Amino acid sequence: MSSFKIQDCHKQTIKQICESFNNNPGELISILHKTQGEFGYLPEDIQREIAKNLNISVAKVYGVVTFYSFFTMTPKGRHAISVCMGTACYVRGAEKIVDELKEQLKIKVGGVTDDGKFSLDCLRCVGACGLAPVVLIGEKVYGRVEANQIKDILASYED
Amino acid sequence: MAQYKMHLLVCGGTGCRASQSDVIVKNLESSIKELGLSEEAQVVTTGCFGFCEKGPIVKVIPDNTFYTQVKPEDCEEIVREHVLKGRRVYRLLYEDPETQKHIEDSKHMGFYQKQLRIALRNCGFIDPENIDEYIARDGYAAIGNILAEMSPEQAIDIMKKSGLRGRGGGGFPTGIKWEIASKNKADQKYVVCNADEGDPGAFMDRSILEGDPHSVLEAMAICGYCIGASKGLIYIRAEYPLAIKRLQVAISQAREYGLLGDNILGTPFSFDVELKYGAGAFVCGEETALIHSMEGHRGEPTVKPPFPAEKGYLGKPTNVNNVETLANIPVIYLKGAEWFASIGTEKSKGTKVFALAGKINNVGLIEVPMGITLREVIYEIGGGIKGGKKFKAVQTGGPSGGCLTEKHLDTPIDFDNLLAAGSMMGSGGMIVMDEDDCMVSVAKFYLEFTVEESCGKCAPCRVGNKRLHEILEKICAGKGTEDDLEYLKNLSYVIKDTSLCGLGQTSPNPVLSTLEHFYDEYLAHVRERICIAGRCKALKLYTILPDKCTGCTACTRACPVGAITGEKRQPHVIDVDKCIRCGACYDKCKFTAIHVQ
Amino acid sequence: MEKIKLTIDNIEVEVQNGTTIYHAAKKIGIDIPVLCYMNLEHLNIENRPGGCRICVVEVEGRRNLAPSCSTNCTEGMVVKTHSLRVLNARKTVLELILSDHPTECLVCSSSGKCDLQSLAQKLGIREIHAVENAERSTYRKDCSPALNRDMDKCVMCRRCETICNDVQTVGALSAVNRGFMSVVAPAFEQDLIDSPCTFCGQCVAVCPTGALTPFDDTSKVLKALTDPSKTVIVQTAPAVRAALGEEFGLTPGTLVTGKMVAALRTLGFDKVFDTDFAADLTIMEEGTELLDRITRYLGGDKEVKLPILTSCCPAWVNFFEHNYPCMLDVPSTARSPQQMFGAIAKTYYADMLKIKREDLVVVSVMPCLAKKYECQRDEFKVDGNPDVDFSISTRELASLIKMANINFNNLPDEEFDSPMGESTGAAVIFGATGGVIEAAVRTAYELQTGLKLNKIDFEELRGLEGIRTATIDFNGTPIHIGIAHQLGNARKLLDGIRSGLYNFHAIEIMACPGGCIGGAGQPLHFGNSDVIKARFDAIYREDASKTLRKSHENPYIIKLYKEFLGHPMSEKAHHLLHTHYFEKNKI
Amino acid sequence: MKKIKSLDDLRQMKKNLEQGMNIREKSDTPESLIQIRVAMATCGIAAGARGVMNTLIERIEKDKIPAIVTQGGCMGYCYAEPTIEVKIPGKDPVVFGNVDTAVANQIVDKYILNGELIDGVIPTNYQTINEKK
Repeated sequence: MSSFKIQDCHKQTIKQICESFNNNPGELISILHKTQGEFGYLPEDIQREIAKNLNISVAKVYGVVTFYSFFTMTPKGRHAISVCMGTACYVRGAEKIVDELKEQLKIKVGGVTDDGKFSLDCLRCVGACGLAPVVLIGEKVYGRVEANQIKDILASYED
Repeated sequence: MAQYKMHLLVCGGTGCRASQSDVIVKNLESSIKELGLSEEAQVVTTGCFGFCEKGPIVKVIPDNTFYTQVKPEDCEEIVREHVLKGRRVYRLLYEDPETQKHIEDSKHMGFYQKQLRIALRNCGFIDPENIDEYIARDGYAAIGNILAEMSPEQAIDIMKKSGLRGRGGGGFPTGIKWEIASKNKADQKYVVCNADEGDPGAFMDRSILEGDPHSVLEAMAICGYCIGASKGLIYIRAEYPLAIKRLQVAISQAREYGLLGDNILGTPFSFDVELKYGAGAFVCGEETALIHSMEGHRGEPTVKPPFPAEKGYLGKPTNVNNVETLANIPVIYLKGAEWFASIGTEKSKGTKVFALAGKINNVGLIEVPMGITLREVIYEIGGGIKGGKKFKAVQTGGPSGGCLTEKHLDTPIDFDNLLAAGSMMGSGGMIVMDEDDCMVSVAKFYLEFTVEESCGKCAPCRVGNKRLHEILEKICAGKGTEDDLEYLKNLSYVIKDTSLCGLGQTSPNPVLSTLEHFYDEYLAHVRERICIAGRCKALKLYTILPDKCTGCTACTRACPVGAITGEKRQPHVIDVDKCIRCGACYDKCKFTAIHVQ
Repeated sequence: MEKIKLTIDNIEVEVQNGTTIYHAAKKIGIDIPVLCYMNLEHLNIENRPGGCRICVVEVEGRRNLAPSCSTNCTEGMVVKTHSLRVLNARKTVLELILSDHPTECLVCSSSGKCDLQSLAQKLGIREIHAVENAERSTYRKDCSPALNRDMDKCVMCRRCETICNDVQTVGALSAVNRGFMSVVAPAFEQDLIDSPCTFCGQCVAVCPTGALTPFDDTSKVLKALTDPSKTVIVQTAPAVRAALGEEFGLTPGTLVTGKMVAALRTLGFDKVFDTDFAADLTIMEEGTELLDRITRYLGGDKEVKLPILTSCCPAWVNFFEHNYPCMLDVPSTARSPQQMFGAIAKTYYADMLKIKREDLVVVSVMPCLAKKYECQRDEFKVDGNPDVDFSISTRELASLIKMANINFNNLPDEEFDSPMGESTGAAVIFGATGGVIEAAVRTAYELQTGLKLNKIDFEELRGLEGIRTATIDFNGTPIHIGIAHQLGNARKLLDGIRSGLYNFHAIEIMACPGGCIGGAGQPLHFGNSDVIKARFDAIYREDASKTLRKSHENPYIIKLYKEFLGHPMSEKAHHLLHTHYFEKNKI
Repeated sequence: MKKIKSLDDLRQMKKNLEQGMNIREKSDTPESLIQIRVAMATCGIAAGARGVMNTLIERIEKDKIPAIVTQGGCMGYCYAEPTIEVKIPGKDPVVFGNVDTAVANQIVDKYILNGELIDGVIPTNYQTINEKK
């Protein structure tokens, strides 16, 4: 599934994270948050390592990872695109924006382009409803986006 | 605190931040410094003003000048003209959509005139990262008074008398909830703040946490005193980085002042608050699911009873209140239960915050007294429908709610009236739709959400909502039948009747309510195969108007399925059977010769 | 405790406070259908996620329908279990479940024993609405050596998850994903063989549909039986004879040893032997090892590992290989009876018949699914040829008998073949929890003390409690013994030893409830622990009926040592009858 | 920062802090307050409007007068700068010209506190900045 191979230094990082939560399985979600913040995603080996540190089953960790949409097992693109799919954005045409992005990037929602440059996701309400429809690329927020602007927006990302 | 003659309040909410309000703060500050006005004017980053449509907002105190859509490059002018010379920068003032007049101060804006801000009283007023400003506004006085003068029973009694009901959706009376939790004996109890706002299109909880975090902390402490808990937990969406940061700042400031921690204000009462992060699961808004999530498990709900008040976090009695509910609480103790109970309707007291969005002029966050009519909200506060289009419906309550139509425009909004109208208060999303919105598609949109957010534990929600969504898709694709409408109805009732938790018990509401109010639209989809709003792609009929077609062949080349044929320079025709209704020809035609039905 | 009165379907009923509607209804003979709910009362195992919503009933004054399995009765409650509203809801929900379920009942291995299927019949489902464009949740299929997973048939009752995590504490399974695609699976939806699964198979035993089924070896056995170049012999485990009859309508606890032997002969096995023979052998090896360790320990040897743990249960072996890799040198190195049988059969017996080991096919009939896995372990193969070729379960044997049109109940009783069909009472009780250690004690006592046992029955070692402890007086030396069945109890016991709570010389552990008699290959007991109790009693009845009840008295075992093995723990015995364990460390 | 040890400490602290927030509190309900607007255009500033404004703000704080001081643009009375406009609730606004710190104090003492008109009122029909645009 993923080519990630865990190294000793990774194990050390995970150990530290788990210890900072007293290796308490009740803090699993916080630990996953912190770990994903560190690695960008949660590949299999990392989940195994977390399970080992917390003395819980990997199945349990995986069950939690797959339950919450915030956690991901695939790395995001260098520029992670998120389209707000809150109702406000939806009624102001977010669907068209997603279609256009899919068309331009030739990927599905949740996918990453072959060159790893862009990834595309939908999320629920970033709370910038006044700017609907909203697209986030990395940290940058694009408001009142129209389908015909997508090409130019994407082109502005070089690498 | 230093005395400034002028305060420039800049909205630091997520919406305005997205349009660089942080840069605006910097620019204002540097211009003030440059012009030597540092002694006179102060720039304050506040929480959300609610008027997100026109963000970023800069409000100048004391004259209440309300600058909208300010850009970083406007700052120098604001300082030079307004701060230095007292002249308003007219081009940045809010323009009334009807009269096209610039309105100088916020007191005269329709958006604010009908509002009554209780939960949002400090949002856009104080610097949320400065506890001193909160204290200056009587912050922590409520908990102080309670600790000094009241027994928990007395304090609960006030809460009961105020008539405050939970703002998270259910509307359960807060005082009674506290009373139940207080009566369960245990060595440890917990106060949980539900900040897992997941309704797509509602963001009041986030705004409160970003704009007035101390109110929530103070209310949690009050609740802790009332029910006998010394630990508070805030379960907050990880997708709210700014709210998390503000809460962290607030918690550490409150701890430094000793307003959280051991022996608060020299009394025996101790209380502290910790943050727990959600990870993107709507169902975690449900109390039991939320508690499982806080314990590090999958956020699956469990059958109630036992209620959290009996057996909650780590098996201990737990009281869960949502953010907006909590934000109301300190002020109730300061101004009295009678004051609060005098606002609103008979059974719904106080105010409600709504996130007004959709096809409306003034998108934003509003707080209105219970009992206000939809008409007032849409036309007076919201400034009417965008682009002068015709109002069709308002969706309230998000994926758990339903649609209100023209006939509900004058119904006073409160918990019970909304329920009677087939919708619900929910967390307070209010999405306005106009004639271009297809109600079948709207129902489909919400079901798509539910399908994605169902936890999968119980069969009716896991499979039932999926089937509802499939049938709606079928109808939108022009393949539905009248039997499907019947089955939709039965399925919806059964899902409501049998689902385990609130998510499934309310998820068919968007379907049932649109079926009730817009049955004709459904019928048109399945009988005539027409989408009145023209939103359903598959139900569009593309034809070429022969008198307009020049035979340029642009459409023929654009058509991905070769459905368009014709001689050069002769009118072309579309083969309806081959046409996949992609609209490519429509986009390409320079002569508006493609007609869409 | 407080009593509560309520009305169910117009019948008044009085129950104790805390009783669910489901149980209150049951009390007055109203059987509310359930799907996810499971209550193994005597074993203290309950699965009550409230997820299937089949058991919903109408409660007067309540807004929505109530799940009867998890709604407690309240005073004055008025319940309707079959109103039109309830029936419509129940049928619609079942239809929904069926709309996400393959419709291949005719060829499903669970057909006829499937809760979902009988529910569809009971509720009279004749069509499934909205299936035209209905998407089905489908998953990768997984065939392990012991069991198959076809999660397309999963109804998310979560019974397997409860068993795997709460009862067995194996943690191989968890609910994964969310919503429509949610399912119970190992981590990363990998194959069970790559997971910490012990193949105890208890998940299979509780699955209400065909999602979890045993791996079927019957066709391979049939093929071997019809191959003229092969000599096919069979060994049957002690627990099988106490349960097989249930598949043919006999009351639980009916011993069918003789009929079983006759049936196996009719099926065409060349020799019908008894795993009990190997069980006696196991006692010789394991008992000697136990004595050896105790003697060394009492002699002051600090290196010696105590307590000694039994190693007959393959699921238990898997469990400690995964979970206690630091304790790999603690369990007895003695192979399980199944494997000892295989090793002797393919050497001693094959030599006796003068045939090559490849031409001898050893089949075992086991109450167990983990045995299917065990016989495929590399340690138990010689040049790729396994000591035991195929292991079939009690249920598989029943289906072979039915397939062969054998009228089981009318069969005459027949005797096992010689020499590997001879056994003592000590071997029979291997089938029940506590039996192995009792058998070991019978032999170890006599060998250690040189005295003859006055009383052969060690009642203090018997019973169905999850964890039991006893101290046996070895003529002045107290020997502390611990017993656990179900892996969750095993974990408690081991953790108790680690934390200093217990101090034992020897411990017996069995993975399944009640020991092998409650194995996952046995006829399904559907949570009725009376069935297990009856099998338990039958095992001890058989023991009591034997003239020889101590393994070291088995004349054929004595002969085997004399002719072939030398003495217990000899080099040859080590080579053939002992094994070693591997750190698996999958958690 | 130091810990707040009692309710009295908290109340004292509030008292100390509320001054800084007064301006915001007041601007929240301007219609019920006396509104004083100081013309702060270039000509006004040159004539000393900033000093006048400071004086007014200080007086209001000192005497706890329910008033709010804002600044405005040029009112068009350049010959009489600095000018201030005072609007007492329920009364018409009055504009005073040639206001220096002494006059400012006088305006507070006489007009605001006692309702007496004083010299320096600009009597003609003027327009407030609101109407002008």
